[in-house]
Amino acid sequence: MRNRSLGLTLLAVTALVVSACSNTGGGAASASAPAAANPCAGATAHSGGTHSFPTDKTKWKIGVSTDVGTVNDKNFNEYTFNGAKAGATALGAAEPPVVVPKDASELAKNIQGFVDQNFDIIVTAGFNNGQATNCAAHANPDIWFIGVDQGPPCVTPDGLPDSAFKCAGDAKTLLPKYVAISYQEDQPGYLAGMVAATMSKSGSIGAIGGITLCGPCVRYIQGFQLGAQKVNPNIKLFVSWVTTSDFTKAFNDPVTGKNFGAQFITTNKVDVLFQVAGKTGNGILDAACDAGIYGIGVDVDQALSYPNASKCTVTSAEKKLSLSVSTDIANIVAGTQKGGDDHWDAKRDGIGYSPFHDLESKVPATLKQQLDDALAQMKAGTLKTCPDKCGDISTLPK
Amino acid sequence: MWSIVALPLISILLALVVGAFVIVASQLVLPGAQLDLLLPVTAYSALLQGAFGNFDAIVGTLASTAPLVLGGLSVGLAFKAGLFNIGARGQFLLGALGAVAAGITLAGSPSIVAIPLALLAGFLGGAAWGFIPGLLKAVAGAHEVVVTIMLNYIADGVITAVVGGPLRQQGRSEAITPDVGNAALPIIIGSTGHAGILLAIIAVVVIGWLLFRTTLGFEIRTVGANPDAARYAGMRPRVVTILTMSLAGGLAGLAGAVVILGVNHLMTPSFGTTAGFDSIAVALLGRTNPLGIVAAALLFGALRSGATLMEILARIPKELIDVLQATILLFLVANPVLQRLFRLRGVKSGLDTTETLTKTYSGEAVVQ
Amino acid sequence: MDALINALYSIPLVGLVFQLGGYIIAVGPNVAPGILQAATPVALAALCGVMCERAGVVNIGIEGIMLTSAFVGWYAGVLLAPVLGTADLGPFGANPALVVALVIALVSGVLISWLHAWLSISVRADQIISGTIINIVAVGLTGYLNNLISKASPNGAGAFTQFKPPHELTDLPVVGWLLGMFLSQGPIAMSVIVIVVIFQVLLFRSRWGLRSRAVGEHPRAAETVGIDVIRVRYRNVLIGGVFAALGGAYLSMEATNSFQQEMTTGRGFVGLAAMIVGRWSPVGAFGAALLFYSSTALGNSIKFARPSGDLGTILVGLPAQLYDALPYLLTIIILAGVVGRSIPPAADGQPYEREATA
Amino acid sequence: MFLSPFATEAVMTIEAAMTPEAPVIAPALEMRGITKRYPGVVANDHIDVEVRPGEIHALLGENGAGKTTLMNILYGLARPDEGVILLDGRETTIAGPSDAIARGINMVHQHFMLVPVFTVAENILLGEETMAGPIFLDRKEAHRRIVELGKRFGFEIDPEAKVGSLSVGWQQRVEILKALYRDARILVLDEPTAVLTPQETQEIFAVLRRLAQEGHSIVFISHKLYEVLDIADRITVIRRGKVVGQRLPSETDEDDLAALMVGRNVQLTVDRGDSKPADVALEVRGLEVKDDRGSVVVQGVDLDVRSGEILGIAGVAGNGQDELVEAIVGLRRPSGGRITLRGQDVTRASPRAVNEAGVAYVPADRHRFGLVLSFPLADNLVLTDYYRRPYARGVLRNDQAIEASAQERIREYDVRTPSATVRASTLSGGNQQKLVVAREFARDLALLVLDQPTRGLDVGSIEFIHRQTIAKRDAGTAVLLVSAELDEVLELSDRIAVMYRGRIVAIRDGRTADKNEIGLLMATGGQARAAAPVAETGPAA
Repeated sequence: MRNRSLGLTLLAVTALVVSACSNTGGGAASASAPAAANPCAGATAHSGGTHSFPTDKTKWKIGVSTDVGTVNDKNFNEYTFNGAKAGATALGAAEPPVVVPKDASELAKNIQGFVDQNFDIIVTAGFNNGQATNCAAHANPDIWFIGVDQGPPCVTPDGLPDSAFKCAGDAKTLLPKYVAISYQEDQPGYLAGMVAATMSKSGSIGAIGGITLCGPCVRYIQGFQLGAQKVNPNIKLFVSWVTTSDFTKAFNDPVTGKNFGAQFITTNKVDVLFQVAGKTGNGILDAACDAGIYGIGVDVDQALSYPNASKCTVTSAEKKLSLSVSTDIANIVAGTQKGGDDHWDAKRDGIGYSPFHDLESKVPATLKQQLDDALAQMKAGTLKTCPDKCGDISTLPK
Repeated sequence: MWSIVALPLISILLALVVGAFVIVASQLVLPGAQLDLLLPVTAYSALLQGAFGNFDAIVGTLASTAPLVLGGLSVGLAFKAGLFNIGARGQFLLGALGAVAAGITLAGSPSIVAIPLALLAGFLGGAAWGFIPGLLKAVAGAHEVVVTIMLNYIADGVITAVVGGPLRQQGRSEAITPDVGNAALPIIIGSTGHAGILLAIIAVVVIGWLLFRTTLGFEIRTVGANPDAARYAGMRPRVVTILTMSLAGGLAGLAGAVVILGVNHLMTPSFGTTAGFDSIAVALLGRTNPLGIVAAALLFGALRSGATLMEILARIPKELIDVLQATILLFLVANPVLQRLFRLRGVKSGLDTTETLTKTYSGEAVVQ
Repeated sequence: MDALINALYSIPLVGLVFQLGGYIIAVGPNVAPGILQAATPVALAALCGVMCERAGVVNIGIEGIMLTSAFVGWYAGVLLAPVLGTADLGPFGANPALVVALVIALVSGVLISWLHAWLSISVRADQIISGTIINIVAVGLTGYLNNLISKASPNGAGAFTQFKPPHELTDLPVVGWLLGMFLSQGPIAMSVIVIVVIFQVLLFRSRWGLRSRAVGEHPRAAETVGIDVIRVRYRNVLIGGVFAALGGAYLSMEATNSFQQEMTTGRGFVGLAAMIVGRWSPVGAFGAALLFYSSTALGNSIKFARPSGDLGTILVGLPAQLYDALPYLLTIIILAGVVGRSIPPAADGQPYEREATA
Repeated sequence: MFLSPFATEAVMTIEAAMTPEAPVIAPALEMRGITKRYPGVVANDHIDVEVRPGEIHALLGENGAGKTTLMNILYGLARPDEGVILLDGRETTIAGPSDAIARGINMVHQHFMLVPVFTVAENILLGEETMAGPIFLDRKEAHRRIVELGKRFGFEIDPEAKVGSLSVGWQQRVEILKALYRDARILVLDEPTAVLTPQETQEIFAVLRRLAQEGHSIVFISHKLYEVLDIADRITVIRRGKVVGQRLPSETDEDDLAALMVGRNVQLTVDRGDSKPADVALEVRGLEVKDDRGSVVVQGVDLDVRSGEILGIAGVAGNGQDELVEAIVGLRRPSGGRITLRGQDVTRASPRAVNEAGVAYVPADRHRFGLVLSFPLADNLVLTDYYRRPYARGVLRNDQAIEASAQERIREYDVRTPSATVRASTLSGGNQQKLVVAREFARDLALLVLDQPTRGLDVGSIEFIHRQTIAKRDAGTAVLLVSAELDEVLELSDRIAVMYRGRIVAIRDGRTADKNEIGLLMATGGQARAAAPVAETGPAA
């Protein structure tokens, strides 16, 4: 009996396969045209005509879709969420719900979830969300999207994400409500480098990145190198990466970070250490404290965000993730925000260095002035903070 | 019929009760949280709505189900041969890698060529990752559980190295592969219903056919149920072990290929998967039977798919799905207790055709 | 002398071995304390494995036990810090909240081990499935709660700090760096050495050890001499839970004072690998854990300070991933019996049913 | 506690008590009316046994007579359904091994309860540890006592030797030491000589006699007549769960005991008719086979089985029959010799090749080898030829053919089942065996190998299988029958080969064989009587 029904199923499915194959065959005929497969197949428009934004600004619905990982990652996810929260609070709107994908296959679905629920502003965190956000923005040109670390957007003339990376389309006009945030990481890196070279007595300083495959990490450290050399052309810079193979170890494993940092310090005898490694970096700061040397934080003021290491965190190279998100939200509601590349650099106060806090007394009085001068030059656009091959790891010492 | 579905159904219902309890209890331990006794209702109705609320939701559930069916078949097939494939995760990743590598190579070729070849590459990638533990088990008695766990970790490293290296798209500061182009699976239902759903159905039929209609399937089942009898009957348990693990790896690899070609279309080094461990739950809940696996995969696919809306509307973290999953398994495994509790007689637990999986942990080679 | 060394260096393979030895001696003292720290959670996981499997219970839920305890300890610290205060109690940066939280973490490890014991010993469920359930439930529950909790960014009760041994000790020739390695540690890392020694001695010299091993090798024989197999197995699994919990607590209360989702990152499984490579003995497992992280440390050292000569060319030429993957590869190689076959207790993983009821 | 030097006096008193004239003192152990039922079988049926202090008491019976069950009850490993146990005249309940040990009862199990990777000392200490303080073992003291104990009973043993590396004879000594270390008053030995060489046996006997002299009571379970006569002070014979007699060695001889043990019940007889032996189907020459532990258990067996005859192998279980059969059917690789089937060399052939050469095999352990209990009957009926036409077409199973043939065979072989789709595990033992028989008998065969084909079956099934076997013979198949049931061998065989310690020690004509003689040969290998003929080879007329 069961056997027979199995046979029937077999027949039915064979029929399905045959029809599917013929479908595919038909598809293939038309597929000879380039880029037949729409990379945005899953992204659909919300229901119910054109999206209308609430007139009462406390009624704005803001949602956050993070990158794979956790909300409290001391990184994109956390500060993006904090920024959205701050933006919502400023409006008097409800705290944004946050969706955390469990793996990469959920990224698009999470964004679509907010679209289907008629959210007004959807904030997505991290580079991995870039393609999905671009697609959703393309399908829903009447909803605002803020993509952190996704700029500048690279689109085809149709406004779809450009897999060939030719970037022939103009994102600003094609996707008028997609705000793709990017940061000039080499600028805060440069400032951090100046601090490191000033604070170093031995003339040896270090920088540790999470993984070589992280573009912003590379730019931070490239800036760091130039900044340090500006203060002390003879400075000896050691650069290392926690891992080449494991993203968890690179950004999510403070225990490994602490170990790695300790070994780095004892081997290279540095006395100032800059880390660009997320939560793994927290462990690196711990190692700096344990070794009695200075640590430099990244992204936010880590003397505050990671109090465990505040006693030795002399400053942090900040890119103001939360500020940029909350500012953009305010601008959107106010009607002044534009789509496209949303680049945050010194000119917009999108980057900076953190106060010295408890270590103020140890810092030479002249340093603050030098930093502010450098910041002013950055704003004026007269300071080169990244080598010509910006983002190319080969410029860094091995 | 009741004897087959009673235990899974009771387990699922009890797990939902436990989940509700967790939702309520967690409000008690959180500082400053308000107690909302109806939160479980809100959460579960959002979950249901997210999974089956409308056509798109249902299609989304189907798309989430497809890799779980393939993964469940992988684990289930291995169970049938008395093997515990805890390495579906690594095989999934290698399958995804194989598919993306083939996909970007064939991105400009006609779909009719590119898709089958990319799928085949995915299958082979996973099969290679299943062949290793199968071989080591057969010739040296290395327990497949430990070997596959180790291979899961090695798979992570391989992905990062390859995506960050040879497959990396030039000109971008982040490690990301190009798009698979024409190798992408066509959408056959709604907006997200890729052809992987069809592939999963085909796989169910093929594996069901293989297991119950072919002589090889009979050998696989005999080796799993009674390896001594298999040897007596002139079968070759070693060959069957290697073959089954490779096939199981291939199925998990196909799951990875389906996700890459049907959903993501490209790969980054942080491409991970929940499907690997979900597959174990699917296979166990589905009693290692292909049709049972479809039902179990639908359940977990719906949970995974509906969880997004649960997180948006009820603000319940997705990890609740893991809790539900583990609790279902817990009740299923503790079935002697359930049977006593619910006075179920003659109800079968589902894994009774397979001998204790830890049996060969002591490192004996498969009998010749 | 120099001539001799040069001569040795000139022989291809021998020269390399000498170079490697020289390199390790040069960097060893610097990295040794770090190796022990990195190895601590893995070693504790491995000890849990030895404790369970010596009595015949396979425990692949160690990862889950560690994760649970890491979370419970950290969050107990968060809740207790305002109540008990974080006044320094003296050594190791201990404070009342931290100490009580550690105890709670250990209790949580015992409780979740009890679940595994019940499923695998009393219910006689498949032990691997039971362990898998524990892993999934731990990831789910800790992730769920942490997700809710972390939105408020609470602070824990601090972390245990490392002991700073006096310079006179660590500056001693030859043994100085070894003393430094064992003494520049926090309380949990230091306790590992103590546990390993005591466990090793008890396992092979005490009544408890004799009975545990008998139950893992030949439970029927143990029962015929009047040993309660079920009780021995329960006891060992619960004690193993304490070890795993200590490993989890190390992550969130000594190495850091924070909890992150899935922060064990596979250390429980690597612990199992260490157990296998260490042939189910406490000292062996500990040694294997140290070996694993020595490999990582070597990989790091090569990044920081490239060794000179041929050795440098070879070591740098090896894929960097290899150093990270060594634990996994080594385990597979040993399981495959290519080198040094490792044989588990004979009744490992077999549910035990009393004959008397027949 | 150990017998101190002062105990010598006590021993003498006991010896005095043992003289026949002396009044009988309270037995050290008395088991009264012990009854134990297992589903479908009464293992012990109101058994009464008493063992006096300082006595070696033999329990004699065939395999499956219920001796081991009785001793498991004594040791607390099984509960009696009825009956009481008295120690020194006082009624006691024994709930488990620890109870038994506490009361001075120790058991040496047929399958040694030793941990191979432990040392001698560790094995002996286990459960009864000599401690130095509350935690640690006192190895020194333990070693001293073990060595001393060994010396007292006439052997020197290294307490640090790994048990797994010892010979079986020495393992046996370790088992006995283990009991003595616990100061056993009553020592039960279950088939202690089953795996020993004659020399080892004599050495162990010397130890046992010493023990008895020192006042220990010994229960000696065996089915070997001459050994029992050699060692026992008194003999209780058990057959089919009942005590059938009690003897003093002085009052009996091997013939008498064999008769008691085997019984002279009226047999269910099958008319076996006349055989018409044709060409030699199976030829075995100089076969040597090792068991799982690597000891040679089949030593130079020569055997011929002709088409159309039944060759029965009689022998006590564990004399190499299983290994012989497994070697013939390809499951075990011989370490020497040659097996030829109808002129074709199959010495190293795989099970499948042997099967395809026309050999069918009904294994002794049908649950382990013969059946897949979780599979439906139909699948079990094609377990060995599922891949052949008509059950398979290429890679595909032909479910219709499988189903049809299943129906037919179930009918033909009278398997009582509701349908062919139920699991084999739902059938009774008899029907399960019929299932195996139905599968193995169904095709044309060159050779049919039956290993314990009727063990544990009901009378109806036994008769059925016997008739089928004879029908197969009459159809011209060569049949090799191995059975521990002497009656079965006598009843079916055209020729009978007696196997003892891996050798064929005698071949007799099935119709004229004397049961007592065969029983004796089985039990002694002919060594006890010089008259026993040397092994004959080749067909006996």
